[in-house]
Amino acid sequence: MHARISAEPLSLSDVAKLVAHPAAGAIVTFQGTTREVDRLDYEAYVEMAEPYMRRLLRECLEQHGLRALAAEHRVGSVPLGEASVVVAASAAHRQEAFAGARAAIDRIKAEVPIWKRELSGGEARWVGGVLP
Amino acid sequence: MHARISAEPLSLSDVAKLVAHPAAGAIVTFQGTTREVDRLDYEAYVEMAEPYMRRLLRECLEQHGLRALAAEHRVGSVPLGEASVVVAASAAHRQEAFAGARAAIDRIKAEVPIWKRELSGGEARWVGGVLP
Amino acid sequence: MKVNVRLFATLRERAGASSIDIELPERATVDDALDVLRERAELADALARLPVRVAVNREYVELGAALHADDELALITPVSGGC
Amino acid sequence: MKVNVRLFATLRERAGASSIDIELPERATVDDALDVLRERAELADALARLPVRVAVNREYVELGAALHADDELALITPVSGGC
Repeated sequence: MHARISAEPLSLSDVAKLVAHPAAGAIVTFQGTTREVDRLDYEAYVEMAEPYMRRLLRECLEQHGLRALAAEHRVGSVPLGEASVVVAASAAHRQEAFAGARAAIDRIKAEVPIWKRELSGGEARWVGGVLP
Repeated sequence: MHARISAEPLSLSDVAKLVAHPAAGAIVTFQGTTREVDRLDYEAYVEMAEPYMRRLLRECLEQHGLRALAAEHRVGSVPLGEASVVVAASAAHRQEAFAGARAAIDRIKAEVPIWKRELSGGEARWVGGVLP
Repeated sequence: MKVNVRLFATLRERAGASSIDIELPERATVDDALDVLRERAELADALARLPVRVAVNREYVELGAALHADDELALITPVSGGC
Repeated sequence: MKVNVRLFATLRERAGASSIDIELPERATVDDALDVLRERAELADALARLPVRVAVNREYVELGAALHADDELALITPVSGGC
């Protein structure tokens, strides 16, 4: 179960390759990208976020009968159009791959200790979120 | 609306890039890959399949409020582990991006004039499908 | 009038050709074309066994649709694209 | 006993530090630690305004959980990762 917090730009194809499997007929990926603002600054409680994300992915894999599941979250500045998070799920069939990828990103957003600050026109503000 | 039938290997990242948009915060992709058999041979009624797929994508885009939607389908031999189809959908939020990508692949499988033959252990057989 | 019939997958293999021309009376419909095709020895078995949808000039049509000279008619057996 | 408190985002900015040490009596709970933190001038406003979840040694815990010397306690305000 690959889970990583990284300050580098994320690569969709690298994350997708991690879930390839000869018994997987379907791979679904999700990318969350900065939109409408100049940039987003992400901060993480890295020492907790990474193992928490790994455990969360294992639970999603089991609940949705996936072959493999991987996720990476970027920290630091993420400019307009770039990805802050990438999730990839593989399964025998598309139904499970879609459901597994969706569950993983829903839980990452709601539970993993990561925060973002929005920068737009010189103004910065922490974005209100969800209490885990 | 990008729709293409191609005899070349498909690139996930190329198709995903086609749907990037400054107002899109979510990109969902789907890849269908050959699993469990040595290879699949795809045959298409290319002159119809390409425009039909383009129209189908436009309908999915409108129904699901997407920013952009793209799909490519490979023809000829697709070995184990390689992708026969790639779909990418972008939207402001993940809900629409997931629903739009799912609708597009469901309709591609059920409606576009493409057929596959399974090759496994020297035996070849046309795979039963769905009448459009 | 002459109509061109496109064949794919199983039907193409049975016919040993990816397209054939058939002769139809003026004002023939898609249904009339199917009757003619079902009488051809190389397609009879497969057409008795497989359901088909018909496209004319690259659009799906109903069985009652009228045909015109030089139309391109395609026999679409159940499709299996995707993965 | 000493407990290390990790701060992030708004709380980190208010405190001007990413972690602070606090002194607690033996057998103190997470709730006791929160009471101590709410009395600190630099955190009082933010903790009155924002809900927090607490993690101890990198696991979410309930308010009644017992603390031990040198525990790492983290104040998790509403999270907004993802996109």
